Amino acid sequence: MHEWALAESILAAAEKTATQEHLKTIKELTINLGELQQIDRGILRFALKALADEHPSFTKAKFVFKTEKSQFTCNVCAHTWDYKDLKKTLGATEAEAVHFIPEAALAYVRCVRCGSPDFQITKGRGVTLATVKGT
Amino acid sequence: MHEWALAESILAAAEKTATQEHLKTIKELTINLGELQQIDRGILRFALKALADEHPSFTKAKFVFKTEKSQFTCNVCAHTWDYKDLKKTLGATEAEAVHFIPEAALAYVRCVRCGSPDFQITKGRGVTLATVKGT
Amino acid sequence: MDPRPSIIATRFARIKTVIAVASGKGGVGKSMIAATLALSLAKNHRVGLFDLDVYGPSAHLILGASDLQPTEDKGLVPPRISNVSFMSPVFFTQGRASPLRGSDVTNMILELLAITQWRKLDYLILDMPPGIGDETLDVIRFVPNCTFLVVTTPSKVAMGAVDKLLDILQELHRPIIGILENMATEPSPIKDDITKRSLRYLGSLPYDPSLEAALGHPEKILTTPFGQSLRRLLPAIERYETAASSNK
Amino acid sequence: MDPRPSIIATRFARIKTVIAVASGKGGVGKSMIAATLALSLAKNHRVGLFDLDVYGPSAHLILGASDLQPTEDKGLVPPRISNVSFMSPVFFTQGRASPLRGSDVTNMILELLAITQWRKLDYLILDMPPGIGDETLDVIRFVPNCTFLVVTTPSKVAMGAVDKLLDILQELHRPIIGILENMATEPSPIKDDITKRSLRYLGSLPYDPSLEAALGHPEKILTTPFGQSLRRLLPAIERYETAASSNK
Ligand SMILES: Nc1ncnc2c1ncn2[C@@H]1O[C@H](COP(=O)(O)OP(=O)(O)O)[C@@H](O)[C@H]1O
Ligand SMILES: Nc1ncnc2c1ncn2[C@@H]1O[C@H](COP(=O)(O)OP(=O)(O)O)[C@@H](O)[C@H]1O
Ligand SMILES: [Mg+2]
Ligand SMILES: [Mg+2]
Ligand SMILES: [Mg+2]
Ligand SMILES: [Mg+2]
Ligand code: NI
Ligand code: NI
Ligand SMILES: [Zn+2]
Ligand SMILES: [Zn+2]
Repeated sequence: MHEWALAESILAAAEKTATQEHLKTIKELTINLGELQQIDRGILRFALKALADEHPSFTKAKFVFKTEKSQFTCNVCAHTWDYKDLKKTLGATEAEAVHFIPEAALAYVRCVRCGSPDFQITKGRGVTLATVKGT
Repeated sequence: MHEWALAESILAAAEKTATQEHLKTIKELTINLGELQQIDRGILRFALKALADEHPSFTKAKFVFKTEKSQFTCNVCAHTWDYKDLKKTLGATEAEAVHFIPEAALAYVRCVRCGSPDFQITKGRGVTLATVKGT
Repeated sequence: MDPRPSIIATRFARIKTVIAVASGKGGVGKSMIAATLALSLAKNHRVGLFDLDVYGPSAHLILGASDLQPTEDKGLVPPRISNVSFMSPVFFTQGRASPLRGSDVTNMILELLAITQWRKLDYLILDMPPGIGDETLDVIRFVPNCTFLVVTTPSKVAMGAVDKLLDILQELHRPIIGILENMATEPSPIKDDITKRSLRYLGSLPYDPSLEAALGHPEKILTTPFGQSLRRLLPAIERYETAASSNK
Repeated sequence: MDPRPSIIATRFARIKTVIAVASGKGGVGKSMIAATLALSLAKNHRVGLFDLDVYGPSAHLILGASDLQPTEDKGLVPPRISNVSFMSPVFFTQGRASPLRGSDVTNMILELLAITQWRKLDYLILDMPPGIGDETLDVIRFVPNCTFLVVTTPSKVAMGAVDKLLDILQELHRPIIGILENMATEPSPIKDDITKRSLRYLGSLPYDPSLEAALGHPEKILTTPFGQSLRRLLPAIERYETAASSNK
């Protein structure tokens, strides 16, 4: 249920955008979910709806989720790989740590080609707010 | 004359590319010069030509320089500015330090809008090798 | 858009005072002081301790917090140890090395700031890493109303790094509670410099050979000469807070 | 394409041995040991010292190198002090605070690796910062044939951070000369751990109250109990090098 905290941050960010763009009623939020964080869409949607209900400008908002595929790039050998490869090596505890803090992956994962721990999370890390539509 | 050291690195990088791409004779190198580093083109060209002369595959190489305008972006207020603004506040010693190590700018320069030292060099930092043409 | 910065103010809304125990220099006793300060204040305040040293987290070793984990309740709720709400990167790295680049450090800190539910606190103590890198810049940028307690030793080498942190904090007009001199010698070689900067010299803590044996045992730490000296300096720290709030 | 990494091997071609004095932990004496090691070796070898601690550079304070600057000759030639070729970020920041993000640190280090003309050296000593951040990852990635001299104190808190660095170095099969215990106590609480890792315990250096007064005076440092103890450990360090080269 830490998805609740993320839902709060999404609505706070949307509110900020709404103020900047003089939107009074929010119709749609598009939210990118980075594959690495393995967010539970059901819980996130539930939290967003519950929070939106308490918010006059968000009561009618639709929430659109898009998954951003993950990509890891080795700084040493430039090899790239994705969550599929990474998942095999993560136990349940490690996977949960990465769910909370995606950078925990750097403690557990190594480049599948050269074994280096020096790699970047180049795509699909976490939650971002892609678009805010309203009037 | 530290441009000589940079010329050496450019030719070493070009050689690496040439090997990878099975080029035997290099015809043209395009080199991007980030504005922040204020490279002396005359000296750099002189060094490149002198080094190329000793290198069978580079003797006929043409060197094309392009300047990449600089841009600084404040991490706090998102304001952007460029070398023109920055130059006003740098003394001769500071400017020389930035010529050697562009990141020295972070010790001397502040966001022109909010005064923060927490900014990024988003464009035009230093020397990059853009293209290697040959046969 | 990164949604995390937008929620931090909410997470900190019910925290009265945030104190970053910082130095610029490593090994001067930041973690010892941060942890011991948290333990002392927790005797009659609601206190949190947040270890921000992602490469060399130490607070859990000092507190003896080995088998703790945060619980989930609309975010992560820090576990409590010796009456202190405690959050640390070790909960996620399980003591493994964290070879992080700067941008990873920023992401880790931002994520923890966004999802940690500190709830109501009188004090949140931040145990800072050395340097003026991503962690320090992120605290300056993201943590609302952060005050700084700067730690040094009497050594010229330590003051070399500490001076740079003070330069930045003073340039940015950040509230500095004062400077604490750890493993002090007599007479203090740094008092003058601090006065010249118009900063407060909060006092000194002795080199205490009994400290090592007390590591991992909160109650013992409080009874060491080090712990007792720090306790005597609490009024000076609390006085600053009172002065700061009456200036508002 | 970034041209800088391509030239580093050339810059290091005439350096016989590179020793990174590292720890993971701050304040354990890395800079004292790196500088003193450089000074000792310089008595009968060609030696360079490269300060890689961009936030808290200390080597110049220890060497008393105040008014030095590199000279330009097909790159930057490090100035010499007490027979040591010395390169430091302070030459470019003039003692001002350097609030750098991780990617800036990497850029600064790469630039210095690419343009510094060390020429012919028997030893290049790297004074490392704490942590396993950009500097450490960059040295692992970019510095050819780097060996590691790992420094710790006997404290549990120090070993907590040092263990993480050792984990990474051993996982990556990097050559570790051994572990040096600074400000040692008797009996050593860390010897066993080191043996279990199949690493070499190089010896211990005493806590030396006379060191502070010697800072900035290279000749004095060498005559302190600290300096003399370190000198006695040189054969153990050089023995490693000989073993390593005969293995090639
Ligand atoms: N006053 C003191 N007396 C004796 N040892 C101390 C004292 N303060 C700190 N230490 C020890 O010094 C080392 C560095 O302290 P630590 O709190 O880890 O520093 P930092 O967090 O600044 O890196 C640790 O081994 C710690 O136990
Ligand atoms: N053996 C020793 N005896 C006494 N003081 C020491 C000793 N080694 C280091 N110091 C002092 O301890 C402090 C930390 O040393 P330093 O070399 O700066 O550590 P690091 O580079 O690991 O951060 C400095 O003030 C230094 O002068
Ligand atoms: Mg610490
Ligand atoms: Mg850092
Ligand atoms: Mg040091
Ligand atoms: Mg760093
Ligand atoms: Ni969750
Ligand atoms: Ni030049
Ligand atoms: Zn790899
Ligand atoms: Zn700004």
